[in-house]
Amino acid sequence: MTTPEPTIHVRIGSRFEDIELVDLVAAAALTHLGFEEEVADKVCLAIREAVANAVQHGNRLEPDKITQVVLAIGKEDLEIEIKDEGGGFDPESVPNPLAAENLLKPTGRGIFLMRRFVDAIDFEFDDSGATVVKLRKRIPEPPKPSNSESEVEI
Amino acid sequence: MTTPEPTIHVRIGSRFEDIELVDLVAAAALTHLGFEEEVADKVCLAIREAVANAVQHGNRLEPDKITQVVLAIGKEDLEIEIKDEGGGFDPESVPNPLAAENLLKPTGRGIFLMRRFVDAIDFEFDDSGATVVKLRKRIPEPPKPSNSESEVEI
Amino acid sequence: MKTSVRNREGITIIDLQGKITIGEGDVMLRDAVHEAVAAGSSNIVLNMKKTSKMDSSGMGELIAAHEKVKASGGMLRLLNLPENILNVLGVTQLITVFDVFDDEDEAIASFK
Amino acid sequence: MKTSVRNREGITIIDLQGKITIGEGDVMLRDAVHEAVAAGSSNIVLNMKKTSKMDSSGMGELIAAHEKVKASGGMLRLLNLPENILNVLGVTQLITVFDVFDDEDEAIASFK
Ligand SMILES: Nc1ncnc2c1ncn2[C@@H]1O[C@H](COP(=O)(O)OP(=O)(O)O)[C@@H](O)[C@H]1O
Ligand SMILES: Nc1ncnc2c1ncn2[C@@H]1O[C@H](COP(=O)(O)OP(=O)(O)O)[C@@H](O)[C@H]1O
Repeated sequence: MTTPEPTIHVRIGSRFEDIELVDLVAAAALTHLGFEEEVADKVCLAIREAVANAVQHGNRLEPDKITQVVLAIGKEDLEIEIKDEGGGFDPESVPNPLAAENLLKPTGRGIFLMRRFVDAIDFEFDDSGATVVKLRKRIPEPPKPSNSESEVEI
Repeated sequence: MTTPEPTIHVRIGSRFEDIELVDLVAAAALTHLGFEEEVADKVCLAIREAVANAVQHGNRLEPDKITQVVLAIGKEDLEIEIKDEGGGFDPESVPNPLAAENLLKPTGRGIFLMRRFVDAIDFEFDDSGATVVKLRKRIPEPPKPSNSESEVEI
Repeated sequence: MKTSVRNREGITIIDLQGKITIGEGDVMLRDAVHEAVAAGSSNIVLNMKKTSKMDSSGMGELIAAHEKVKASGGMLRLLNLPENILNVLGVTQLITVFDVFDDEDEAIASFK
Repeated sequence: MKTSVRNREGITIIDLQGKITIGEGDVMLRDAVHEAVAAGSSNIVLNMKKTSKMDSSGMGELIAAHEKVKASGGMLRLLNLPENILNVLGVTQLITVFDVFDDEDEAIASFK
């Protein structure tokens, strides 16, 4: 038997202010894992975009619908799952926000930012059609906690 | 139906470094809830002590044993549960660390600190004898997220 | 998020402080720009020196602000973009849409 | 946690930086004090100016350090306690056990 990998499971309603909670918790986990601030900011933005989509498009801001976020700290990778209770969608049909005709559109950059800021992204749709977004990001080496620095001089 | 209350569930193995993860995640939640830094530090210390006991005394640092921490954000209170897979203990028989004969003892201050730094504490023991420590702390008013400050001048 | 508005040489400068993110900061950015335009400002500088983060909703409102100001016959300038925001505007190529300045005097002078 | 050791007028000053908490910081505090005593230091100042937090394990090691130094015929002083650490030492009444200083010169002079 090996030591179980730490996981953080955040369960929120479908309110905008709960997105902030997920962002802060994810930032805490990334700090613990030794991510540099600049990288942590990008991963947090990817998570934030996925949660915003779950809350907004998946759960359509219906107050009783749940958004769940799981952060699983693996040996090499941080795996993040964002799950809603919505009706799913077709990720293939999302237009490219860099195309000239889309550049000035006010929306449509969330999934693009996710793709850019994590190492892997996958969309799954469960039996009810609800969306599970899976993000993966390599944990920096050495994967030690933030208080591991040491220097003893006598 | 009302909006479900946000909950954060952290599941760790029984390693000291995982205590740090719980501390950072709890601090993030307390920041989000608008706790002042000084109060947040105290609540985090109470949580840290309970987790350290779960890891050390409950799970005896056995790598495959799980410690679980749930932070449930209620309307008025933050409820925190810390659960281990140990054999339980008798909280009544824990000596008072302020007594003269205990003042210089190197251990025995954890539960005392928990009692001092939260509003309510309760110990429960499930069928297997494992310990569930329940801590409760009033959420400061107004219970708004940290980014709620606003000031518009035209 | 916190917005405050000041005037320099007929140019409206909106100082933004905090998060321009979904549900609050984005709405406050929109409101501040709309109110400034309604109050007759045509040329606007958004000073983002104290902006801590921006998500795709914030970017959307930034574009909307740009369009709104243009429609009113004025111009929008961005001032003092922090590194992380420069980065997301770069990745999304929105940086090509905006006139960006590091110096308030230069931003003001650019309207002349 | 990070410890570094310096000497002033025959007194050993151990500067502690970071968290004196279970599993790492507590062990490093213990090791630093043991090594200093083994190297012949009898009078020791723990400078906690940059100590960010302390839990009950850290307090336990602080008491152990106190006892260890006393047993070697010396004295231990605490210097520059941050507010939060003063607070937990106050709540547990450990503050009554230690000699606490705000000024390094005074801490050094106290051994004379
Ligand atoms: N969880 C989801 N459930 C349903 N539809 C979604 C979900 N996530 C994304 N979408 C769809 O994909 C589109 C593109 O998403 P995105 O790139 O994040 O941009 P935006 O959210 O600004 O529209 C959305 O407009 C929406 O139609
Ligand atoms: N989760 C737990 N499982 C089993 N025993 C526990 C648990 N928590 C506390 N105890 C018992 O209560 C005692 C007092 O705990 P505490 O006040 O935290 O001080 P310390 O951990 O320093 O001994 C412990 O020494 C241990 O015997």
